[in-house]
Amino acid sequence: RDLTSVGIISGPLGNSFYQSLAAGAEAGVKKINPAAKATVTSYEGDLNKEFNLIDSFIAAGVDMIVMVGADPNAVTPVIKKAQNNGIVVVGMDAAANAADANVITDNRQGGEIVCAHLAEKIGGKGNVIIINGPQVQGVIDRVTGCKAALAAKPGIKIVADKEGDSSRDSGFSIMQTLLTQQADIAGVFAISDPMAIGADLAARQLGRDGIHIVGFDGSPEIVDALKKPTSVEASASQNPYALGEKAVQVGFDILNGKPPMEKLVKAPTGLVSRDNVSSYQGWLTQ
Amino acid sequence: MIPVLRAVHFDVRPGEVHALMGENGAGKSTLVRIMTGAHAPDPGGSIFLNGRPVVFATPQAAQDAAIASIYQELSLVENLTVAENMYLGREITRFGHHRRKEMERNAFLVLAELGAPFLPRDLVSSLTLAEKQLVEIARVMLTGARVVIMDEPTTSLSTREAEKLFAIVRRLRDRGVGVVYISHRMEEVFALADRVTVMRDGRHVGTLEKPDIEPGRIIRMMIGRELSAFHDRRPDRTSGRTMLEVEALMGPGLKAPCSFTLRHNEILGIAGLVGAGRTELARVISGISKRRSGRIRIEGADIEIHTPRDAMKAGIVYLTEDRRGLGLFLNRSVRENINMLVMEQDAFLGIQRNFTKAERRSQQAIRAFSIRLPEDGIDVGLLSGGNQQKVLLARLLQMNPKIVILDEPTRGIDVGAKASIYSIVEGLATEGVGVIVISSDLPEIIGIADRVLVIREGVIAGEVGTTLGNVISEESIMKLATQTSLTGGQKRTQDYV
Amino acid sequence: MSDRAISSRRAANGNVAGVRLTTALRTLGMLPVLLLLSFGFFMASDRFLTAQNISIVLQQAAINTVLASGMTFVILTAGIDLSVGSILAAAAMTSVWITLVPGFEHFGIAAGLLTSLVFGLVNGVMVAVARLPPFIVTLGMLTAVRGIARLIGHDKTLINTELPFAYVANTALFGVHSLVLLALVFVLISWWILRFTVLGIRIYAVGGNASAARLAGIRVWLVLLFVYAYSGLMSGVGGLMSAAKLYSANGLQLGQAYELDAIAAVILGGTSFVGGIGSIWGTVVGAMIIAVLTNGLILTGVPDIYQYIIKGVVIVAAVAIDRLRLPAASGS
Amino acid sequence: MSDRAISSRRAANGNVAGVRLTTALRTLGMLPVLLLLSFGFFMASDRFLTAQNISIVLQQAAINTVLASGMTFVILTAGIDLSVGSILAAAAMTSVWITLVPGFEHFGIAAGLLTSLVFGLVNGVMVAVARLPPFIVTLGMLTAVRGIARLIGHDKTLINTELPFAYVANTALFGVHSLVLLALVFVLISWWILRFTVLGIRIYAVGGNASAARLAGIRVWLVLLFVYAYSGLMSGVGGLMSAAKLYSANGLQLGQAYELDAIAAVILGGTSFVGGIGSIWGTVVGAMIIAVLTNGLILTGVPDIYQYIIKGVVIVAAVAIDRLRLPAASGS
Ligand SMILES: Nc1ncnc2c1ncn2[C@@H]1O[C@H](COP(=O)(O)OP(=O)(O)OP(=O)(O)O)[C@@H](O)[C@H]1O
Ligand SMILES: Nc1ncnc2c1ncn2[C@@H]1O[C@H](COP(=O)(O)OP(=O)(O)OP(=O)(O)O)[C@@H](O)[C@H]1O
Ligand SMILES: [Mg+2]
Ligand SMILES: [Mg+2]
Repeated sequence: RDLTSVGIISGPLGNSFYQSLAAGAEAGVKKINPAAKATVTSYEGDLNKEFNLIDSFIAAGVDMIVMVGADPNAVTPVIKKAQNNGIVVVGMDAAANAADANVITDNRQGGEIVCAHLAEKIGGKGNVIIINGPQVQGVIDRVTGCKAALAAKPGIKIVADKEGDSSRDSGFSIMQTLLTQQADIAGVFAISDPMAIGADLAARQLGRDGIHIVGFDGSPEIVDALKKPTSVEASASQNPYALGEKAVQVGFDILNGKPPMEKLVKAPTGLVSRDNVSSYQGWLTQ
Repeated sequence: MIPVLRAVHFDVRPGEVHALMGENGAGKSTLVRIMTGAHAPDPGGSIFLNGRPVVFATPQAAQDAAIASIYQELSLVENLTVAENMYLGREITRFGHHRRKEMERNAFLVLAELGAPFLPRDLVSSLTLAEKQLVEIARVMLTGARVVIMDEPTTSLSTREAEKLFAIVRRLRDRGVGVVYISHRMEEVFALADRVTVMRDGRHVGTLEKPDIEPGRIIRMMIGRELSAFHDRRPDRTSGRTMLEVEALMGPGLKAPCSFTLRHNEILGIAGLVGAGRTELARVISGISKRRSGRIRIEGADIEIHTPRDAMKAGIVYLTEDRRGLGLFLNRSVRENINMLVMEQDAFLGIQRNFTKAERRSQQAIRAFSIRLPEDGIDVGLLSGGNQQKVLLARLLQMNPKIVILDEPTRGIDVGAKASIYSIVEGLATEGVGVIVISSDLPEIIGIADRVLVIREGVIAGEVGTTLGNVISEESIMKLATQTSLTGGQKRTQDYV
Repeated sequence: MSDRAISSRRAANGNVAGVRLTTALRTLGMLPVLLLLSFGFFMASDRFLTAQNISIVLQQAAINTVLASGMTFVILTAGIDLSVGSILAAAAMTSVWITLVPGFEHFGIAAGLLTSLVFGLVNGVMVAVARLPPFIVTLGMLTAVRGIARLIGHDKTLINTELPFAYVANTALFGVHSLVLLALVFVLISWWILRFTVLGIRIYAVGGNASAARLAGIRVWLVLLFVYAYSGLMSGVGGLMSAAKLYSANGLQLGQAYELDAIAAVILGGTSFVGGIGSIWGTVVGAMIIAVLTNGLILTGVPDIYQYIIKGVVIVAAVAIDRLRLPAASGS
Repeated sequence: MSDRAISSRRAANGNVAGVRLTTALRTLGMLPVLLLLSFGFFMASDRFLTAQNISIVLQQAAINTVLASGMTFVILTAGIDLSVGSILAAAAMTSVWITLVPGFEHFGIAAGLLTSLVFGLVNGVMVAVARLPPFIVTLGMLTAVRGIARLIGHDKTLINTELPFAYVANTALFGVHSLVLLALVFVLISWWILRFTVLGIRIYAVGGNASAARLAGIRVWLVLLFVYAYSGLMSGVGGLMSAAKLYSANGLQLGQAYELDAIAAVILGGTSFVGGIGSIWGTVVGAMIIAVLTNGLILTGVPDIYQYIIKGVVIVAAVAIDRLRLPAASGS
């Protein structure tokens, strides 16, 4: 079968990660069939909206849907419905268990490596705070991975775990307040890069040196921060563009009767740090 | 589309008082609104000022041409002070700053001239309706207008304030201002007017010069038939059983415990000056204001009244003086407004409403009160002032109450309709209902009441009535109403002069 | 105000039929705008006017329509209810949670409705009895109930693939989807209350002039209590519909910002914030406009960013067209 | 309404000093509640009342205070402005973007303010001239301007680590942070306009009774145009403050749901939705309550979910306490 129309459901598109993801998926479609129509949308953190989008795609008669699942299991019914309409559904970035396949970042592994790096930077001891995010599976995995890595060093204590909304602004204000609350902080793990940078700005504004901050994503802005004299030390780098592209490719194969060996394709993250940032390739959006 | 006004000619000369008369809904207020730029006239009509045609697209344009007006429906901003309202739209300023002190001082002088019992710095929302009307008058006095239009300025003023207003009107006239004066009170028109123009159904019926002004003639022009000026003396009804006993009642606005009784068949008048506390007394009795102490008994039984609903259950209904603010639901239909109090009776278990009954009731009321409207489905807010008043009155009487308290019942009602309202009130009394009439219109109270309670500064100052030995007359009432103690008022003036 | 008065008066003076026509037009509200919009999308995409897509649009409008019905009551009394989205989430969470408790599987619907009714009553008591400003009260509840919704599931998604009340969102009667039928039922109930009951008239009366209503012996507080409770209950119905559709509930993700869509539907439908003016059918049309717009923009493949811009512009244009069409109808 | 009237009149009947006291109490508004709240947090955490934390609370309140000042004007005219968050984002995006264009580095502030003023004027024209309902107009703008803000940066975060106007958020004068100073300046300007200028009286007049204001010869449309433009401009100031603080701007994330906080501050501060009643100092206290609450809850280490619940409850409790304290002050 040929690919004529694809529905892409990404996360909040103002976040460059999801943009790169969507751009990758779109490029994947064009690579297979330059004439195919790819509609990019976002579920904007709303389960109901994700259902509605998929319903609309079913009505629009797409061949394939690649989507960021709002919840691994909660989206099952509507995915089933799409599949019953002969549509191939592939999860990307966050797994949807009912999808024909999933292409995701190994968030747990990312949390582990970046927090291991953090532990090393602070010398294996001291107080660490976690700037958490919206409680979706990917975020939960990151924090789990991070906590596991930190637990390996008995000298490290997690003294605060606060939820932000993944924006620079919320990273900034949470950090501001937490720095007041905690006299002694050695390290910070923020579940996304914008919040890591917000935290860095707050720390510098309050003149608190010697804090080590790590983020997650490997976004362009973290690259910039890593090249400058900031408190940011590292980030777990994902490759959203490749994720999107891969998801479409996997879907196309399924469409043509060639399912992948594993239903869950996990892409490992790399570590981008002060040491290797100059050689880090970064995200693509085109 | 049928226009409200049809080819009306009207002119005011400098230095005259030109009275405008006509039945409720004749189009007087509409004419005022057109002359002041609040409404646009239809093409074809024009306004001339000093012989030159002018176009008032906005009220501002009319103001710039030195035309000022008091609208029939109060147009004050409740949340501002008296002084701010008086200067609204033409504040005294320097570099964009307003000069509060100066405005308040000027306002004070004008208010003092009117004998207003409040201060420039009071919030308008804390004033009674009559006091608000004084603010409107004071506001017009502040402008240097060449034409002043007053649309029923005295509907809730008592004789004393009205007298002051007349003096002001005469002074304006002597200064060369043209005054347009609209009123349903004949005495005022005779006392003031140099010319009278009568309108009917949006048409110009005729204009009378001073020597021709004569009640019978005006009434004939207004309603097209004769009318006996005042209704006949009622039969003696002073012997009924006691209906309502009010004992040592205290509440906001009442300065001393109030006690009085009302009998079946009786029409009890309550008179007093503006702000004397007549309305407050009625509000406490009918559960609108909180009762602080005292007792209310109906037909001998103690009644607990905390809300208007309690009062209604006990058979007391109250006609508010503020029909637009507290009475009507302006954007609901006339029919719904008339049926509002009895809706539950029309509905099966309060759920399915019976629309036929409601329709019948409202048609009946429209006939009984001769309410003029195209059909009862239109919003009550679109009726003329007088017709709105009739709707409100009609609504109350649907309840078959035991006791009716009417606060300024004929506010803004034309001569013809007044007579029919008086006979309705008399009819109620004859049927055994206890009626309390609060009115600032002394001839009205004298004409209708069996006994008059006079209130002064929150205290019942006394009673007049034939059976009490003193005759009901303007003198006997005013004597009780005006024995003021000036101390309070004088102290307050010191802040301003 | 006065413009409105004048022209509607003109009709009245003209003839009685004139009044009826004006009233009907006012009730129809934005229907012409809805048709225009649909026609536009029909021209742009041949998939828009298929039976399947129409059914989807109706389904997507269903939850918002139910919420907006309750909201209509509240706004008619010159109030506002910002907490509908959070109450929806809390009701959905409770209902799914109860179905997961062995032995209570069949109490899901009851539990969800009860939860929403209780929160609605809390709103009502604070507005009607304590006389606090509705905006602040329901804003507080928006926040607090969101927290409670998350707490119910310990911040996790509750899933029940065997949801006993799944039929609520997964059956069809005479070819009409159950969500749509449900919305229709609640619209009809709301219409009946407003049109035929004494309570209905009192809601309009309280909104039109609360102090006059008190003087007319209406227990204003009772009316207010009712409308907030009703709006709460409608949110609960919305929550059940959502849970049944999703076979799951999530305290964080469900119903975020739904209050804006519900309010927009009500106001687009010609109900005035001033209170006392409006109708349920207008609200239905308003909800349909929002749903058609969202669906049509996706269907025609407009990029996400432009969807925002177009959606915003269309919403404003809709009321502007309405104003042009019938200056009488709008009670700004 | 009538309660309020009664007691203020009572004071007036009593003496002039009485009026002043009542007015002062009303202006103070929720200050006692703010103090109570602060005292509570002081007891719970010894870090709350440190100089550093107070400075942080003030900084965190700054942007919302500026937005809420503009919002106060709008709500005083019985309107509402839901678009402040989106305009903030658009202004921030424009200002950062311009600083990235070679040769235009120093036009950032001007560009940001101009953008916000234009959007404010668009709101104003639609409300004041076209007389569309403010809620729908600004809801449409909330959506459309959000799209434009995203479009400006092609949906990316714009970053300028060398932001020329970074001093806006990163300097201090006499130990007071520049964000706080800026907020203070705009509060004073707003206060001055409302208290001393003719425009101020007219804003209250239009809010109190628009038709009376019109009959008094006030150009109501001009007053309305001004308040929406002013609110837009304040959003722009907020956008610059935000951009300067973060050295960047993001069209999607900045200012999301800020309108709710701004409106909450205004209403907590005693300004009434009915229009015509309220003051800017009340708004400042309202904004401080929100900031103290958010900061205090994090500082005392309350878990996230419970923070929601507590925040919601405290907001409602605050108005309830206010009602108990001074039944006169509240214009429901
Ligand atoms: N805005 C309006 N548009 C159209 N007709 C109106 C409007 N307002 C009032 N009318 C109608 O115009 C007629 C004249 O009304 P108007 O208020 O001028 O009467 P009026 O002579 O002042 O009566 P009253 O003595 O009762 O005050 C009435 O039938 C009224 O219903
Ligand atoms: N809402 C109110 N709150 C407090 N005081 C009031 C209020 N309304 C009126 N008053 C005061 O109570 C007193 C009595 O007012 P009331 O309305 O009973 O007067 P009234 O005799 O009916 O006169 P009128 O209605 O002609 O002004 C006046 O001093 C008035 O200023
Ligand atoms: Mg009139
Ligand atoms: Mg009175």
